[in-house]
Amino acid sequence: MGTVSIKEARKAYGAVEVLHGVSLDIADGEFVILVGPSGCGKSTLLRMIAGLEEISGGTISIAERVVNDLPPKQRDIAMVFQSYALYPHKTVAQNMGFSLHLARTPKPEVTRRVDDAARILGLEKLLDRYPRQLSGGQRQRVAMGRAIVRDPEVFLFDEPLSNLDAKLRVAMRTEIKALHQRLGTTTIYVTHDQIEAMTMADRIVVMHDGIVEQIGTPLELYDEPANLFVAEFIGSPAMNIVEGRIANGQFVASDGTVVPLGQTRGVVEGQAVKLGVRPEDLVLDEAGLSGTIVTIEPTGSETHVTLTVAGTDISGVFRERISSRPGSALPVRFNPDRLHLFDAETGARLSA
Amino acid sequence: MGTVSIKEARKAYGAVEVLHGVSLDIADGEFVILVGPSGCGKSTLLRMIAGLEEISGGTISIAERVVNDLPPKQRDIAMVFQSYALYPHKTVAQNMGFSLHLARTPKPEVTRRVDDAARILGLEKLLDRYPRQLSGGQRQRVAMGRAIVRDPEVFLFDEPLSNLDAKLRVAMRTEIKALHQRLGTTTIYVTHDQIEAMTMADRIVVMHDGIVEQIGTPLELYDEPANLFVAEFIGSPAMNIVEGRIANGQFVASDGTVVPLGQTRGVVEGQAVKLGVRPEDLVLDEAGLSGTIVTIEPTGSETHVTLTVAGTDISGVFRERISSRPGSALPVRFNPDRLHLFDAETGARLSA
Amino acid sequence: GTVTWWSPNFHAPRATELVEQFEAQHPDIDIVIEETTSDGLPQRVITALQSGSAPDIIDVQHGWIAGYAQNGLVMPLDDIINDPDDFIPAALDYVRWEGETYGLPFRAEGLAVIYNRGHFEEAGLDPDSPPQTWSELVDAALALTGDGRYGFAITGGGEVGNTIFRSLPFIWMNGGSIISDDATEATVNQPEAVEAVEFYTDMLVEHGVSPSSTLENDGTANRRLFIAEAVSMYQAGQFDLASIAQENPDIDLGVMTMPHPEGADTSAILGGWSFIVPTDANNPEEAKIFIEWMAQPENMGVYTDTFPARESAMDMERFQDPQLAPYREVLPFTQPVPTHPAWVQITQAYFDGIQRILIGQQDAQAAMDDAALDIQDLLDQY
Amino acid sequence: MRRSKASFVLIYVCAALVAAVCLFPFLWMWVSSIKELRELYTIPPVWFPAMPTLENYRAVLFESNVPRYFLNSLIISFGATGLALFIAIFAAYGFARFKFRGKTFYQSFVLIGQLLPTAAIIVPLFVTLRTLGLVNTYLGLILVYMIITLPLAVWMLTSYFRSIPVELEEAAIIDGSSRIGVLFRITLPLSIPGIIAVLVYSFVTTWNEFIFALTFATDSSVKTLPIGLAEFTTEFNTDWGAVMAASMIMTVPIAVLFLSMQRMFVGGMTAGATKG
Amino acid sequence: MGRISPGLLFALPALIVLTMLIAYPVMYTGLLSVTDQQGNFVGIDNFQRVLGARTTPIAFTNTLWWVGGSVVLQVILGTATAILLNEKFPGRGILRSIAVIPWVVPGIVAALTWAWMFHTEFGIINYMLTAPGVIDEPIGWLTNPDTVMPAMIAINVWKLFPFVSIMVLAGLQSIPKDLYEAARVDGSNFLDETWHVTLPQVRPVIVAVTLLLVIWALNHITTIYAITRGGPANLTLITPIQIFRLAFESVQFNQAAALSVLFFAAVMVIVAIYIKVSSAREEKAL
Ligand SMILES: Nc1ncnc2c1ncn2[C@@H]1O[C@H](COP(=O)(O)OP(=O)(O)OP(=O)(O)O)[C@@H](O)[C@H]1O
Ligand SMILES: Nc1ncnc2c1ncn2[C@@H]1O[C@H](COP(=O)(O)OP(=O)(O)OP(=O)(O)O)[C@@H](O)[C@H]1O
Ligand SMILES: [Mg+2]
Ligand SMILES: [Mg+2]
Repeated sequence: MGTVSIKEARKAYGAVEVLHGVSLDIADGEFVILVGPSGCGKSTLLRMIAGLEEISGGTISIAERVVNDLPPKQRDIAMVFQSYALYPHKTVAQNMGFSLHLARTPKPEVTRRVDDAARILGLEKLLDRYPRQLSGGQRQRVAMGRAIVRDPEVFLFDEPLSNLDAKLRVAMRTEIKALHQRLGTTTIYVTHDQIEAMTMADRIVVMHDGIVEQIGTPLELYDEPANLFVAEFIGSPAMNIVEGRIANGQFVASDGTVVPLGQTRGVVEGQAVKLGVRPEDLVLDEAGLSGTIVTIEPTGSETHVTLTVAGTDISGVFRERISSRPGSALPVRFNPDRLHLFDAETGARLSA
Repeated sequence: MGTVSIKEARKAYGAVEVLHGVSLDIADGEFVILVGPSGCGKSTLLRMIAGLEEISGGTISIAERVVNDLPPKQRDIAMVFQSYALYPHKTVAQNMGFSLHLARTPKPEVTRRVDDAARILGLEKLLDRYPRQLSGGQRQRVAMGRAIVRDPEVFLFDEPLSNLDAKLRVAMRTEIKALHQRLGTTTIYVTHDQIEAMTMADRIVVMHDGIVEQIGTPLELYDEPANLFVAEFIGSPAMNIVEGRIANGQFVASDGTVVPLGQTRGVVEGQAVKLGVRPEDLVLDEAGLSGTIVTIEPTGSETHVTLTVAGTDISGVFRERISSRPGSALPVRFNPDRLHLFDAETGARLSA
Repeated sequence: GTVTWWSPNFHAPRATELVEQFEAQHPDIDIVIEETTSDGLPQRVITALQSGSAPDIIDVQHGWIAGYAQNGLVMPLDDIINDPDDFIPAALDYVRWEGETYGLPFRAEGLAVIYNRGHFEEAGLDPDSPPQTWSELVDAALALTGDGRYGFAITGGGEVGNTIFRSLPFIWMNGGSIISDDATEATVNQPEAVEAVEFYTDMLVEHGVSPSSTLENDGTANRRLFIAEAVSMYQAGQFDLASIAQENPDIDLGVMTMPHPEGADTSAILGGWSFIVPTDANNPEEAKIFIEWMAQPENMGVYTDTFPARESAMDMERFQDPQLAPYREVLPFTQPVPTHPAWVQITQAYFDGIQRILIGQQDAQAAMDDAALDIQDLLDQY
Repeated sequence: MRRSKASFVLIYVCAALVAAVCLFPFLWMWVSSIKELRELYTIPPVWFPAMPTLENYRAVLFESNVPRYFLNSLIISFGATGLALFIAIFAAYGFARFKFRGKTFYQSFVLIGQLLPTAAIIVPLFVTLRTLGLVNTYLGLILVYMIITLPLAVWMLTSYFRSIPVELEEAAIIDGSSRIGVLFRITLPLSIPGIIAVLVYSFVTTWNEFIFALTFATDSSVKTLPIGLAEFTTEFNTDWGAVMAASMIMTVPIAVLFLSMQRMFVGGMTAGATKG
Repeated sequence: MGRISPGLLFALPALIVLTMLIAYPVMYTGLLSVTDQQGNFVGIDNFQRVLGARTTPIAFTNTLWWVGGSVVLQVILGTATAILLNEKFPGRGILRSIAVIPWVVPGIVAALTWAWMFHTEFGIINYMLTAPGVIDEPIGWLTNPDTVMPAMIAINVWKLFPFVSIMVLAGLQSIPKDLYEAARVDGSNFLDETWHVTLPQVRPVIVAVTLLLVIWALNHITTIYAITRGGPANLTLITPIQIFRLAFESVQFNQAAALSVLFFAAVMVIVAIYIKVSSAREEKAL
């Protein structure tokens, strides 16, 4: 039963508290992804679950057992470290097989599982190398392999794919999902990759400065961010925010531009609000708001454009190749059904 | 004059040759991005340019001077290491200021430049910390800071943003571009991030197993990949490849499905070819080819779908939210103007 | 029972021989010899005595015994000294402490002067009538000095004992002493003593007839210089004769007693070795039986390296070598050093004074005045 | 990259200097060991003997106790070094990787045996050994040498262990290793240069120790080489040739042993292990 | 916490062995220092006596010189040699084992060999200087008040700097290569690298080595005792030799014990301060 339950967990380094009471319940077999800005405490939380970091407050339970004082060995977890932490004096194969070896798994079984993992990770030809003879991405894959050869209660992955190229990353993503489906092991996964987060997670936990901002399924977070922070953090390029107020059931930006709203549940006439528009919800429309191009960056599949609309710099992502130059006009419309409204003061979501 | 010219550079570790003759000319002030699968030799090439790795063959010149035997100090380069290589006994500020200190820059000037860099990187509050007290992303930013405080002939960046969250990464991208515009310093940049590569580079160099596959501007690579490898490597999700042959100026897949082609320059009737279709060039079309959904992954802004079309698993990226379940049918059409044809044997691009 | 005997390595070969004889006569007593080395011997003996797990018999130098006796570490042996009058009186004086005799002396010797007859001839001196008095000594030394060669080597380095044995006799000959007989007063700065000290140190300081390395030289170093023919005369014991003969057989050796002031007698410190029985010995009774046997003239005469400590053993053939004559001659003039509890510290203070003179820090009077202050301090503690 | 000529020259000049300083007295010893008696002390000194002789070596090897003492020394030095290293590895690991109350005190305590002058402790130490019944035994000397070798081993190993990245140990713990397992499978293999250094120095320290050996080993069945050296000295004479020959016999094997072990000073032990 | 910390548990065997060996000697010394030869309690008499002796302050000053001179030079020379031995060049292996030789040579033999080489008349050193005419007169290295202590220190440095070099060399092995690379890219030359990467990285080793050297120097007898016995005129008399003389030459165990206790206390204070300061810095910088 690989449930993980974290209650009001706190962590302080000396006088600096970096986790201010994090609560999180993870069901058995769930795939939870932690996201949040650099330095918000993700690794710290993982390390506390693993038992590598003392818990300054609160409790952490694994499989319904409080593990606060249990050494890592007894928690039955596998972890991929952000810094790899490969054994420099062991070959790739030895690195990956070490935990099995410790568990007195029979040799042939170890070889089989290491070979399996190596195949998944594309490390077959490197099994006899030492870490110092590997490239950065190869090292990261070994770190990954060390975890996936095992069959623990809980997997903890700390940015396991950050140093891999896009193609390999997509492949690895599929492999990890397949692995998860096959083993059904509870997994806690830290990533900075939006696509990874959105496509792999059962639930995403958004952290910020040592607290949890929101927990939900990927689409919940994307479609109904609980507050400005989540709204801006999830999705890339980030959601555009326009300041203004509600007038006549419409949004009026500070410069007077009027944006019609699809629905206005939860807002009060005259209230100061912030309007959130995702870049992909900008639609090219000759009849739309007037915008001026600031920068224009084709990415191949899309075109990223920064425009000045309603006195604000707004980024848009268009499927179309746009050949206009910076400075030229580009009229756009905000898709009224996909707008987000937030309280200007608290940042809390207003409309559903 | 920060030109960098690499001629037939080779690198062997003992008997293993990892770079098989790489040639590359970089103009002064150019921003060149190296991409390629993990382990293809990108870091090795950077390290050879920096003078950290002996050159087994060929020559490397910086500013028109052959530097093969020059120590790093005399090459006037700044580098961000993939492994960070922070000085553990120096604070963040000392880490960043070290090169200036060595260059006998006056104290106030050092402070100013370090503070500037810290502000750009969001490290202001961490200046007195030691590396071990930082999170992974914070460390990476310090590594970045160590390079950008300087004003060298050439910047070498080895995956400088891989551990940062999407939002910070976008911000940093902008900062690096601004820095590059301001200083005009020749920059060689390794990344796995497609968007980074596409939006930042003047030219992209695609490497593979120690050779250069193609060099070109981002859109050249995206729109006219020289071969199958580049086609599949650039763009994420990767381009779909369907095997078949040319018949009647149309593409006929192995299973008989017929795909109309926009143009057929360069192909011969009956030739065995591979058809390349980018995921975003799939269009939902009731009248299109019949496809069966294998997996379906909403990412928020888009929906990634894997379908079986023409007997092949093909991935498509749609702006639409698709609510069908795996197993159900999804008829699609390939945008005929954006198809790519490659020789089935050599993998070389056929149509323009 | 078993008797454990610590015998130094230079005595041990003969010890083995004698033990065989003894055991033949006393089948019930088993003597086990443990060889000691002269390096670190004092520490080792003291550690054994002090820690209470000592052997039954130890060979030690006469001079060390007073210290052991005052700490109650050794047994009185009066009951086995059968014929006290036969012993060299100075030897017994040495090992006596508050009326009881704590050691049985078996070996005795004094220093004389060894000289290079060849050098004498080269310098126009008569090797057959070596200098008798202090002034003759200085004259001869001056005549012998020159060309990298030194007439008379004194010691100024090494263990304290080296310099005490070589300089204190000069003080005695001159009628002085280091401390008064009743051990209440430091007398080392009195004119007789100072004059003698000055005479001794002037060999280097004033006349330069002692090598410039004097401050680092002990008796052994002087012998080496003599062997290297860089020194023509030096004070030495009879044990040096064999070494010289072996290492430089070309030297034509002469021996004379130490020169004395006009009208005074020669003198020397009595050196030598005694047996002791530690208080904590396991088998003191049988140890005493063995020592008593060893003290018999015929055994003592065999065992000693130099001369035996009793007159009756002197008749043995091995003591009749003519070269040894001056050493026999000097024996009656030998004296023990005072058995004061602080004697070692006193000699150290004195020796420091000598060294101060030799390095030119102070003149003899000033140095001895300082030494006297230190010595008086030590005396006042008892 | 490749080193310039100038720096090579500099390196060799320094190397020659170090070699000269280290070797000079040693060469003098060697030259003395093959001199005849009368050539030992001459003015001026003789550089090289006219008639080199191996007589001293013959005497040392066949006519003295040195071979037997060599064996004793081997046993005692190996025993003392092995025991010290074994105990010290644990202690050093405890000091390097854990925080606990009074750590500084315990760390200083390890030094205590060396803070008291030898002269002060030798007698009571003898009593201690006698109480334990260990006078004149190998074990007795081996134990006593802990006083000398433990401080060295504990302090040095502590600092070597500290330089191994903690993440590696954490990884091993996550992999299911016990603390001891971590120590022996991760920390120790990565500290091999340190272990070698400590091993050599502890070994040599005990190999050359004189005062304790002199006092606690009075029987020739346990006497060690330094006592053997002292045995060439009699009351007023020292057989210098023999002492020098015996010293060579004591010294050279260890230098050769170290020559074979210095290969294990492999640089960049932790390369590729972590990022940061 | 009722539980004994695992760290202490690890240290326990060492602490037990040492306690077993050292407990009685410590008590015994303490007891001796306040009693007389008959075992009667005499209070601080012994302390007064040793403190009153004229040699005590002399020995104390000499000890400071001796320890300071020896340790500073040992650490500097040793570290420099370690850095040299860490460079790659043909013959490095041989040089490394040559560098342990001074330590391997038995202490007494080394001391006497040096004494022999320094000897005014017999000494090879004077011969080498006078023969080519560098100096006219042989120098009395061991007899001249100005040279005798430096000569002793030189011998001690010779004997122990290899210890520093091998220990530091071992420490150098675990410095990550990429730090040097980073420093090189940052524009550092060899000296900068040494100062900013090598030394800070081996600092813990140097700290430990220095501590051991200080203690050894404080307690070192062999070299000086074998060569000068503290002379001439107490110029090289250091406290441990004074104690040794008191105990084994003068058989004044009580005074020796008193002086030992004083010495022990002084050393303990030095060591405690040193450990506190260095570990405080360690916590910060590691
Ligand atoms: N010391 C070495 N010995 C042998 N092979 C090595 C050594 N160092 C690197 N390699 C190999 O050289 C190849 C190129 O390595 P490099 O670090 O340049 O890759 P990379 O392109 O930077 O990859 P990544 O994106 O994973 O960082 C890799 O396959 C790697 O395994
Ligand atoms: N030893 C320490 N002392 C003080 N602060 C620390 C220490 N270790 C980490 N921190 C701080 O704790 C915070 C959380 O660190 P953590 O490593 O958990 O961040 P993270 O969310 O994993 O970030 P990243 O995405 O950059 O890896 C950071 O701000 C970091 O600076
Ligand atoms: Mg992290
Ligand atoms: Mg790389």
